[in-house]
This record gives sequence, C-alpha cells and structure tokens, in this order.
Amino acid sequence: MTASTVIFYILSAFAIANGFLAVTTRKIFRAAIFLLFSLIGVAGLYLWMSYEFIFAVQVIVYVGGIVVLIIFSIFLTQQAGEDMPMVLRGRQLFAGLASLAGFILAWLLVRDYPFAELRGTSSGEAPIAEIGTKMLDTGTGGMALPFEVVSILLLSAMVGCIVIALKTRKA
Amino acid sequence: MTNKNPDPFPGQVHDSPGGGILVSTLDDVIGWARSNSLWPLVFGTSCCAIEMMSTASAKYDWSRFGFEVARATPRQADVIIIAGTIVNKMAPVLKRLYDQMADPKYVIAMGACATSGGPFFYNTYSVVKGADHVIPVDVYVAGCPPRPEALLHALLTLQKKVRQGGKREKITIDKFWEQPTS
Amino acid sequence: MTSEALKTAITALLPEAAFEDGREWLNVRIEAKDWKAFAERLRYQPGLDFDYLFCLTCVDWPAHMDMVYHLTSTVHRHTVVVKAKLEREDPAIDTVCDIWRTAEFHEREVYDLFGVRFNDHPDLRRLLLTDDWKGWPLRKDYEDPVNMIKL
Amino acid sequence: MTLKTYFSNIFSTIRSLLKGMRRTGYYFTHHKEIITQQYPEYKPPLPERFRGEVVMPHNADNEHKCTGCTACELACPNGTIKIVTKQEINAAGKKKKALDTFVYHLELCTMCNLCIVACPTDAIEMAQSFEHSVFDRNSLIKTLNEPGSKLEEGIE
Amino acid sequence: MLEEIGKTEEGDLIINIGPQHPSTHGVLHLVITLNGETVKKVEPHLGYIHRSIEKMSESLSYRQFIYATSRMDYLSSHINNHGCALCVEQGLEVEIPERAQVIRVLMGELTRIASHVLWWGALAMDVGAITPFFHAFRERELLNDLMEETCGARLTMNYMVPGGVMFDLHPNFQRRVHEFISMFKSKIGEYDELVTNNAIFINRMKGVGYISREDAISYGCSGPVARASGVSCDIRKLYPYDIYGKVQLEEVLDDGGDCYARYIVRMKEMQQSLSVIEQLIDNIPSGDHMAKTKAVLKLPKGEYYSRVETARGEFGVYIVSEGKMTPYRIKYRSPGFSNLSAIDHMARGQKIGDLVAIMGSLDLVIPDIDR
Amino acid sequence: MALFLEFVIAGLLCIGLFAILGLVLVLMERKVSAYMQIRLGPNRVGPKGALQTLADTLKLLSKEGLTPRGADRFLFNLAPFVAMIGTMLLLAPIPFAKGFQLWDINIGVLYISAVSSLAVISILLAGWASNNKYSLLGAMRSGAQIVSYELSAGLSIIAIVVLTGSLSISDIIASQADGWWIFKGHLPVWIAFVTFIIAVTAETNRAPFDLAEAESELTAGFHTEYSGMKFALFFLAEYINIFIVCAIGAILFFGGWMPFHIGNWEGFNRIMDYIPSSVWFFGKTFFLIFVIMWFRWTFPRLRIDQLLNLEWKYLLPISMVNVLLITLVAILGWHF
Amino acid sequence: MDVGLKHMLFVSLALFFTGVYGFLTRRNLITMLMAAELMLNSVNLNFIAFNKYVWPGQLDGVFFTLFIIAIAAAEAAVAIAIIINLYRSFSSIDVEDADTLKY
Amino acid sequence: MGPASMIVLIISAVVFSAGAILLSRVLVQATPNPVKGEPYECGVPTIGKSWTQFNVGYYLFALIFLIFDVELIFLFPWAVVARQLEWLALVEILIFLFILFLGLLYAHRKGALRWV
Ligand code: SF4
Ligand code: SF4
Ligand code: SF4
Repeated sequence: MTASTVIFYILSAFAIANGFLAVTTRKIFRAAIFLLFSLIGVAGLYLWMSYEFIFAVQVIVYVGGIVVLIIFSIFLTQQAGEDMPMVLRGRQLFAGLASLAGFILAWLLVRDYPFAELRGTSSGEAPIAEIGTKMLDTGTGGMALPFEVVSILLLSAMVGCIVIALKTRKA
Repeated sequence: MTNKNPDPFPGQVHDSPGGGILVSTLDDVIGWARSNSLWPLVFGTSCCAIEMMSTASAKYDWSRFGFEVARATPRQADVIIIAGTIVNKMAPVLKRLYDQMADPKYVIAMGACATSGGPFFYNTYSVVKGADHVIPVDVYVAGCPPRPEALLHALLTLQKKVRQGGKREKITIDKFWEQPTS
Repeated sequence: MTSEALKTAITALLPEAAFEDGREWLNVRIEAKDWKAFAERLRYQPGLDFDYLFCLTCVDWPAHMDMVYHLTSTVHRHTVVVKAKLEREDPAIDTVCDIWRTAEFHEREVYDLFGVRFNDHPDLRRLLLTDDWKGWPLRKDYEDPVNMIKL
Repeated sequence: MTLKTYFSNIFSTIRSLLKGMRRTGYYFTHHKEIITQQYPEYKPPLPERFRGEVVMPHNADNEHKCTGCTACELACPNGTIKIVTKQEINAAGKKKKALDTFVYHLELCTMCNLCIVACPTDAIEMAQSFEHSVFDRNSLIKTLNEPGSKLEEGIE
Repeated sequence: MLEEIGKTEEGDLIINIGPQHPSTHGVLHLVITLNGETVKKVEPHLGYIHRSIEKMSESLSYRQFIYATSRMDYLSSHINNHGCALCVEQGLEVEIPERAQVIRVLMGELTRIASHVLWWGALAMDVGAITPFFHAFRERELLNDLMEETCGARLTMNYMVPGGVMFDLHPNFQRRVHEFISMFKSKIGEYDELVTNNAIFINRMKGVGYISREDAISYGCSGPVARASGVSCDIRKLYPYDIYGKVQLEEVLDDGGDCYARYIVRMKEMQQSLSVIEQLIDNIPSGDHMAKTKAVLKLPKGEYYSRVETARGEFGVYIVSEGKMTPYRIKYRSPGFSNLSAIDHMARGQKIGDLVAIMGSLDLVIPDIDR
Repeated sequence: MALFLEFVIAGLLCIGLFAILGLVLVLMERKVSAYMQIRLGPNRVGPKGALQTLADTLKLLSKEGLTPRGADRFLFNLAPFVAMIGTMLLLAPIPFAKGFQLWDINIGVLYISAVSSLAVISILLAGWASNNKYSLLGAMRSGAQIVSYELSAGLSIIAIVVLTGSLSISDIIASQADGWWIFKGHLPVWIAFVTFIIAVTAETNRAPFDLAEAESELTAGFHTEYSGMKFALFFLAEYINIFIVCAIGAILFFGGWMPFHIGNWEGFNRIMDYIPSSVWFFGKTFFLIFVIMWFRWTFPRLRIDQLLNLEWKYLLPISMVNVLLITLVAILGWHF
Repeated sequence: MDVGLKHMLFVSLALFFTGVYGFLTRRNLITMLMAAELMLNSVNLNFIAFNKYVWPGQLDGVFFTLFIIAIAAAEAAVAIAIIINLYRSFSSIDVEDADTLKY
Repeated sequence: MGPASMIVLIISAVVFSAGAILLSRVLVQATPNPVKGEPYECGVPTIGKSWTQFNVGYYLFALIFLIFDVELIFLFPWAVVARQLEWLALVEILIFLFILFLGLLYAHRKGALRWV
C-alpha cells in the first residue's frame, strides 16, 4: 500500500464521513460545515487524480460560493442555534433502507461491469491550456457554443434571482 | 531618542560559571512576557479617561512599553484601567466586565474617584466610594486627574508587581451594590 | 417683546397668571392644571413663539414643589420663566413633551430625581438611576444611609 | 450618472486619498516631528503652579507654620483634610490650641487649591510630585506634619 | 415616516452599544433596534456616570461648588467654571476687573479650541481613521501645557473663582499663546488634508444624521449641533457676557443639518476662537486679576440664572438661594443632555456605522449629560 | 525515511517562517503606525523594542483561552484551526527565492484564489459559533465583503494571466525576466494593480475595509469572544494572509524574486543580480505590505453599503473592461 | 491494491446515496438543498473518474463537470432565492408547512 | 516538493495551533466564574438570544457573487490561451463578458445592488 493509496482512503473516508454527518446532524449550521468538509474531501480527490483545475473550481465555487450562500441563508431563515426537530423513526428507517438498498444495487451493478480502463497509458491530467483551447474552439468538438451558453445561463439565473429576491423586498 | 532602558529578556541563555549554560525559569519568562504586554481594556468613564487618552497620545506614548493595544473586548484585555468615577449603576457593569476578562487580569484604579470616590465621596447618593468595593484593585494612583506620567508610573508599578508574579488576595466585598438589574 | 409687553400678552392669555419679580426675565406663576393649555398658547401664539425650552427643572421647598420652565423664543428673543406649584405629596403635572421634544428627557429626569409625575408622558421611567431605586434623591428630605456619607 | 461624472468621481477620490497618504507619509519619513517624551528617564520640568499634592514644608529645625486653625479643613470641598488639635501651654504659660496631626487624604484630594488659598499662614502648599501609585490605598492617607515638629516662632 | 421606521417587527435585532464601548465616549448606553444593518430605533439609557453633582452642590459653599463643575464637562472645564462664577457674581453684584474678564475669555476660547481639537480626533477615530487622533493630541498637549503653567492643572482647572480668576497669568503665557497660534495655523491645513477633504470621510458624513431647524429647536439643541441646522444660538453673540460684547466674533452657521455640517461648523469655530484670541492676546489690560470678595460668600435670597457657551453649546447654571452659605437648589443645564435626546431622531433609518458617526458629530461628553 | 525527514524539516520550516513572519509583521505594523502618528512605538522590550511582539505572543500563550458557555464549543474551537490551515496552505506555491518553492503547482494563482476562500469560512464559523451578536454581525459583514472583493481580485489576476499565458507562478515570474509587468504593461496593468491592491486590502479585512472588526461599531467583530491563543491564531493568520496577498502582488506585478533590470545596461543588471533573489522577493513584498499599512493608518473606514458599492459599481465593471483592454494590449503586442 | 475506477465509483456512490438519504429524511428546504449538492458532487466525481480512467487525454468529462458546477451554482442561487422568498412569506422553510399553505 | 507539501502544511498548521492551544492550557489556571461564559455585550446582559435570525441585505450580494464566481472560473482557462488565439479569444470573451455585464446592469437598474 503506497502513500498515495493511503491518502486516497483518508480523503474518501473524510468526504463520506462528513457527508454522512451533514445529512444526519440536527444542528443546521453544523450540517453546512460538514457539507463543506465533504466538498473539500471531494476536491481533494480531484487533486489526488491530478485534476488541479477541477480542484480549484470545486473549491472556488463550492467553498467560496455555494456554502457561503447556504450559510447566509441559514442566518436569514433559521433560529440557527436550535436543534432541528427529530426525524420520525419510521421515515428515517425507510429512507435509510431505501438508500442502502439503492447503494447496494448500484454497487453490484457497477462492481462487475467491465469498464475499459486504460490505466497507465496517460497521466490523465487536463492541462489548463488544453481546456482553454478546447473551450474556445468553434469547430466540431469545440466547446465555444456551450461556453457562450453558460453566460446566458448565468445571466438568466441572475435575473431570476433578482426578480425573486426583490419580490419580497418590495412587499 | 535611543532606548535607554532596554528590558532584558529573561529567557536568554546565560553563561554559568561552570562553563555550562543556564536558562531562566519559566516563571520569569512568563512574568516578563505578561508585564511587557499589558493590553488595557478601553474603559474610561469620565474626566480621567481624557488623561488616559493623553497617555496613549504621541507625547507620552504608552506604546513604548507595549501597552498600546487597547482592546474593546474584555476577552482580550489584560488590565482594566478604571479611569473615572464608578457610580452605582455602573458597578454591576464593571463587575461583569472584570468577570468576563480572561485570566490573568489586573486592575488599575486611576484617579481619586476610582480610588476612593474622591471628589464625590461626601454627600453623594450614587457614587461608589472606591472601585475596590466592586472589583479587586492592584494599583491605585492618586490625583484628579493623575498626569499622564502618573499613569505611566502606575503601569510601571503594575509591571513590577506582575514580574514578581504578583498574586493579589481577593478583597472581600460587601455586595450592597449588587442590585439585580432588569 | 419687552417684559411689559409680555406681561400684557400673558395676562390676556391667562388672567390668573401671577407675576413675580424676576431679576432678568419675567417670572410667571401659574396653576399646575393650566399648564398644558398655557404652554400650547405660549408655543404657537404668533407674537409669542416660545419655541425653545432651554431649561426645565424642579425645586423642592419645604411645603411644596415648584416646576420651573425657562422658555425662550428663537424668533423674538424674549424669555419667560414659568413656575407651577405642585403638591409635595404626589406631585403631578401635564407633560409638554409633545410641544417641546426636549421635554421628554428633562421630564424623565425630574421624575427620576423628584418624583414628579407627568401625565400622559409616553415613557415615564427612571432615567439616571436604576429602575429599582427607592426614593427621590433631590428632595430635601431624602436620606440614604448606605450610599450617602455626610460630611 | 454620466460616464464623465463617474470617472471624475474616481479621480477626485483618488486624488484626495493620495493627499492624505502624502501627509502620513511625510510624518513617517520625518522623524524629527516625533514629540514623544520618554517618561521614566525624562521627567518633564513641571510648572511650579502644577498641583500634585498638598505638602507642609518644614524648615531646618523641623518647624512648620500651621497653627491648627482649621481654615483649610473648612475650605476643602470634600473633606480631604482632617486637623487634629491639642491643647498646648506656650512660653507665656497660656493654654493654646495647637496642631497635633494634619491628616491629608491624598486619595480624596481633587487638587483644587482652595485649602492653600484659605490658609492664613501659608503653612501648606502644593507640591509638584505626581508619582502616587501604590498597592494599598491606605498608604495614601498621609500625616503632613513631621513627627516631633513644632510651630515656627512668631506665627500666630 | 420616522415613526414607521421605528416599528419593530420580526427579524429585528436588539443590541446594546455601551456602557463600555469605544465609540460612546464614555459610558453611554444605547439600546438599538436593528433591522439588518439599518437602525430602527435608538434608546439612550443614561445614568452610568450620574454622580449626583446637583445634590452634592447643595451642601457646598459658593466657592467650593465650582470645582465639581469642572468634572462635568471636563473638556470645557474653564467655561463651565466661568458660568458658575458668573452666576455667583450676579448675586454678589461685584464688578469684575477687566483683566480678569479678558483672561477668562482667553481661557475659554483656548479651551474651546482644545475641546474641538479633541473632538476632531475622536470623530476621525470613530469613523475609523486613527492617525488624526494622535495629531489632534499634539495640539491639545500644547494647550494643556500652557494652561497648566497658569492654572496649575491640565484638565480640571478650578481656575475661575467668584470675583475673577485664581492666579494671575504666568509671564510666559502670551509668548506661548503666540507660539501656539502660529503652530496651529500651520497645522489646520493638515487637518483638511487628512480628514476634511478625504473622499471617504465626506461620504461617511454627508447626508447622515440630518436634523431640521425646527426639530433642532424643539429638541433644545444648542451649540454647533443647532448652528449646523441654521439655528442662531451662540450665547456669546446673543447674550454677551464678560467682554464678548467687545470682540469681533462671527457666529458660524450652516444649514446642512447633517454630520458634515456639524463638522464644518466646528472647524470654522476653531478659526473664530483663534481670531478672538488674536484680538485679545496683545491687549490684556493690566490690573487686578480678582475683585475683592468676602471670605464667606452668601448670595441674597433669590434666583439666579447665567448661561455661557461651552464647546458643546449652552451651559446654564440656575441657583436658588435662601441667603445661606450654600445654595438651596442648583441646576445645571447641560448642552449635551438636549443634544443627545435628538440622537434617536437623527439615527433612524441610518446604518449602524452612521450611528457611530452621529455620536461623534454630537460631541458627547457623558458626565456632562448625566451630571 | 529520508523523505519523512524532509517532510518534518519542511513542516518545521513552515511553522518557523509562519511564526517569525507574524512577529515581524505585527512589530512592523506597530512601528509604522507609531511613526505616522508622530510617536516612537514599542522601544523598551528588547533592543529597540524588537522583542515586543515576542512578549505579546508569550503573554497570549499564557493567557486563558476561554470558550463562552453558550457557544457551539466544537465549531468555536474549530474556527481558528480552519483559519490557520487555510493560511498555511497558501504558503505552498509561494517562491521565497529563486527555486525555493514548496510546490510549483501548475494552476498557481488559481490555487491561491481558491484556497484563500477558506478564510471567509473561518470567519463565518467564528462569528456564528461565538453566540454573540457583534460576532455574528461582523462575520456576516466580512462574509459579504470578502466574497465580493474576490471577484475583482480574481479579475486583476486574470489580467496578468492574459499577458503571461500561464497560471503557474514560476512561469509568471519567468515572463518578467526582461522587466516587471508594472513597467511593461502600460495603463491596463496599472489599473489592474490598483484594483488588486484595493481588493486584497478588503479581502484581508484591513482598514479602511475592516468592517468585520470595526472597533467603533462592533467592538472586535467576529473575534469578540476569542481570547488567549485562539485569538492569537486569528491574529497571526490575518497577518500571514496579508503577507501572502502582498507576495502574490509582488509576483504578479513586480516579478517576484526577479531582480530589477534595465534594458541593456549590462553592468547595472549584473549588480542587481548580485542581490540575492530572496532579498528581492521580501523587499517587494514588504513594500506592498507597507503600502497596505499606510492605507490603514491614513483612511477612515467605509460604511458597509459604500464598501459594497465600491466593489459592485466601480471595481467590478472597471476590472471587467480592463480585462478586455489588456487582451487588446496582449494581442496587439503593445506591451514592451 | 491499486486505486482504480471502481474505488472512485464506490466513493461517489456512497456520497450519492448519503445525499439520497438526506434528501428523504430532511424536511427543511435548506438541508434538502445541501443533500442535493452532495448528490451533484458525486456525479461530478463520476465524470472525472471516468475521464481519468477510461478516456484519459480527453477532456469531455472535465467539461461536463465544469458545466455541471456552473449549473449547480446557478441552481443553488435560484433555489436559495426561492427558499428565502418562501421564508419571508410563510416564516417557515419546512416542506410540509409550505405544503399545507398551498404555495 | 509537489502535492505532498499540502499534507505537510496541513499537518504543521494543525500541530502548530493545537500545540499552542494545549500549551496555553498548561500554562494558565483559569478561575472560572458564572459570568465569564456569558456573551459579552458591552458589559450588560444580552437582550434576547444571540442566535436570532438576521434580516440583512447581504445575501443578495452573495447570490450575485455566486454567478460572477462561476464566470471567473471560465475566465481562467480563457486567459491562459487568450494570447495564442488572439482575435477569436477577444471576440468570444467580448460576448461572454457583455452578457454578464448586462446582468450587472440589470441588477443595478433593479436596485439589487442598493443596500436596504
Ligand atoms: S479623579 Fe478627578 S479627574 Fe478623575 S474621574 Fe474623578 S473627578 Fe474626574
Ligand atoms: S486641594 Fe482641594 S481637595 Fe485637596 S485638600 Fe486642598 S482643598 Fe481639599
Ligand atoms: S494649614 Fe493653614 S489653614 Fe490649615 S490648619 Fe494649618 S494654619 Fe490653618
């Protein structure tokens, strides 16, 4: 077992454990923080796979953006210091069983599926220059169109947010 | 404007006569650190507070001794300089501030009012006759108001006490002022 | 307006008003019950325009209490001192804090230190002392053996 | 807001900020402007009128000028001075009031100078000392007349 | 409108500012209702430094009670003492030597500058600039030094006594005042560079804490606060005392009504004080510094009211005498008390950062308010 | 084993650097402020006051680090750790001298802007966990502030990236071998530089943008309840953050450890080369730090709405346009 | 044992079903959003893993992830705007409350 | 040192902080008292709970920020290749930024960037 394997295990355990805590803790603020750690764990996995760019994107958007926003919305909407009400036993049981079953099913499917793994042929990195080139490429396989579409998506998201948010401000 | 009186760091390594080395004790080092880094709480109630500000100002400059890091929150402060009169309504607040400070903590009573009620000792119905009825005081400095130099002197006196590991006995206080506040 | 002119104007307003010899300013003594209406006239009557209440206090005499209002007009620059006699037991007078906003705090202070009740005051609480303070310290018969050391 | 005001706003803001920075920068580089007095070494010459505490000067023969008339005690607004008198028999054989102890509560004193003005014999005066820091406030209660001191000759 | 803002609703946050807080200039306690960052209501709680000076003064003689007033508005202690002395003199009907009058006015104006300078530094500190505070103290220390030489104290002077002033001027006095004037004139440009013209500062001040002329009068505001709203209320001008009637003095008025106007008014007032000092400093008449008064002062039965213009506004002393050695009742009309009562009016609907600026622009001295 | 030893040494070096930088920067701040305020500043403890901050640190070490009773203990204690880790991680790609860099990550500057967002998390954590209104308000303020200013900081970084065509810090430095960008790049680079300095000042919560700990409003802001060593860690992290953003500024605009060269003055250039690269690096960084301190001791604080206005109505549009401008410059080859 | 695609898939599956569990048990809109984010993340992880182990050298997985992240951010922004809007209207963000109020 | 440096840095950060905090535990004995643990609010007891919900205008900024944050991450790969692709890059980014600029303008017009 090499050091890198150990790190993989640590990272994935970190991500999964924090993810689990995030959905089970009864303090909503803590849930956000555990979610944050889980996301950082995933980001670590990206880094482990040498996708530095994706790592950075993940951290910037999730840690610096989404989680902050979630925390803000917690401040805004919650009596954040209080515990959330207990989840009903039955519902907990049902949800637990369902997701466990789903997990096992999916894992059984995946485990034996012969993916064409091309291990070792390439480092698998994604140099940022290539990403950039491909992103701006207007030819076939180029991502120029999606790239511009993203901006429209963002614009519409922004407009949507503002419309929704201002609705209450006026009221 | 050279440094005429550098305060030697006690933690330094001395040569001992036998040729070996000798390190000052931990207590000395801590005493040295604490005495040279007395961060005051921003607490001034009346006229003496102006003289306290003067002490901080350029002419007297208590930052030379490292006292300039005045903290607004008692959690990070080391010394309360009670600059001004304490009245009955303020007493619980002062007590609370003192209680909320992190240990170790020291108190300087600046001026006649904080020492004893001073100008308002007689015929007043609302003045606490000395801040030590409320919290234990380490150093008293008389004057109304004490000059900035006098406050510096008080701080240096406190330094001495701290450096000796000054442990102050708690003064038992009758708690007439501890009226419940609503 | 001169003192004399003020006198006539005030007599016209409130015939019961008595005048005392003030040193600098006209002193008017009125009944506590007339105060509110009188104050309104003083404030709003053209020619009087006493818009500036610069001092409001109380004096505790052995037999009664005096509310003292110092009024001046920023338009005409004339000043008048109005005094109203109050009972020593349960002193009360109408508030004027809707006429002069500054009165709100001044009246609270007088309430705090003298125990004068101001009818219709929006927020009559102790101002300077703690809420549970006993007694009215600026009254002459106030005793506080704990806090007060007599010289 | 036109584009022009937008940019002129920016420029005027930056200019005013730079001016402020020039001022602080000036002080940062000109150390001769520093006015700090280093207190424990440098004791400033205090004006002789500075009121630091009340003292009672004694002459070489350990004599003071206080007759114990209590004028200062009466003049003091906050009871800082307590005069204890005693009966003494003077040279002429007459019984006379004289000073026993002059108790001065430094911790109460407001340095208002009224006692000095009131004293008919100028027996007390203001000293310029100011280093009154103590660990125990009781040590601020002082007796101003020295032990064994007497009234100076010729003072009534 | 203001009432509407003041209504509390869910989601409002009530927080305490003070009694121990760096920007309340002492021990003011404000309970503020916040909606987000917007101030909905400010409720001042006073009395954290109520030292019962009025009660105490009832048992002090007419010479003694003056010292207590230096401790009320300690930044204008000379002027406070002046007011008390005037009031007692009114009753004694003594004529004050002209020299004493000039000295009093000189000291008063120097005090005003010292107070305004300190206010300038403190205001800058409140809005977050720390360096001006230290520069302000440089000038203030000069003043302190020169006053100390004459009066024997730096802050709580007790220099003006019924009948005149306690000591004659120190021989150095004139020279040092001249030194100060030339020094101060060279520094006042720096004040503008550091603070007045600073774009951030102007943005923090303009349009903040507005109070109209009518409201200022109704709230009993006085001093620079009222003058910044266009209320002419300078006692020195309207009801001149001592030799104020004979000096050239311009009343500084502004009609902005906001923090910036208050700032500008005070800055200009410093210039005015400076000009008064310049007019007087070389023309101090010779003569006695004190009128002859009896050893024990007794005011005839009656009521006396005198007012002076302190750095903060109109300070009044109201003495009711029964003809005894001590006053029967004494009331100090403090400028800060009325000015403070307008804070709720000024701060509603503003940001919490503005509240700090407003407090700074009111130039509060809490012991003056609580007495 | 040797690898392990290397790790240990590197770790110790980092800790040492961290601590020493913290001490030096705090002392520097106090001295700078003192001189601007016409006073002397610390000069008693140790020679010329050099040990002042050491005394402070030891004092804080021997001071009680209390946890308020109502606080969320776990998060309250976690917050300083997050702050420390976030800051420490930023050290990785900083080249302190030629070839002296822990990790020349190929997305260098992006990495910096990514990891630095941990700072806002630590502040929000601290503010919330303290169970104190001032803390919470301060935390919210700085949350909004830091995330906003991240945009214009990012955009001004992008401006330089357009010129260099690489995100890697060593490439960015290498591209300045013939002159620093601040000299080569014309007006757009200046605009980018000014935006960058303003944005990082705001991002590190420094005056005039120190609303998170606005003393005259919110006592001590998000760390109101912190005392002793926990407070010291925040304090330390704050100063190291300043160091790091200034180092980035020095790298982007002043060529990092690159010595100052003038065209083809061979002799001059050779002399410049004799100065060790680390001196260049630290010199430039400390110069920028000084500038940031200079701001702090000169300007009043902005109000929160003005602060956000500045970002959204001024800095952000300007730096967006500036990116276009700089692209134009790069394409046309107008830079030197 | 070398870490390979299957390991990554395991992790991503675990994360996904943790998210599912959270989504099912939570009744609070914000926590539900958090669970959804968790699921989206596991999907991203999948894409990257496939990209690395199955089609190394290609960038499609990377781009998918990029776009998903962009969409996730937009979605989160809109969702939170809606949540806060809901909260302002009903002072609750409990799904069931919103239900009964027939929003 | 490569990616391993991150591990080193994390560990040293943790060791440093934990060491310092633990050391300070050893060095002081605190004297607890009942008031110490209460929230500090200028020396008077807090009114109401501290963990109340806030009603702040910050979140709108966070919302808009998130959008621009995403924009930022697309800009980075673009910036790297901008110089090689020359005009193509400029045109594409012009469109991209223009659309986002419209968003900013819209937000400004709608007063979303105004503080409430
Ligand atoms: S001792 Fe004197 S100067 Fe100090 S607060 Fe009391 S009265 Fe004021
Ligand atoms: S100076 Fe004033 S307070 Fe002090 S003893 Fe003399 S009269 Fe009393
Ligand atoms: S000091 Fe002077 S006034 Fe006082 S008792 Fe002695 S002689 Fe009389």
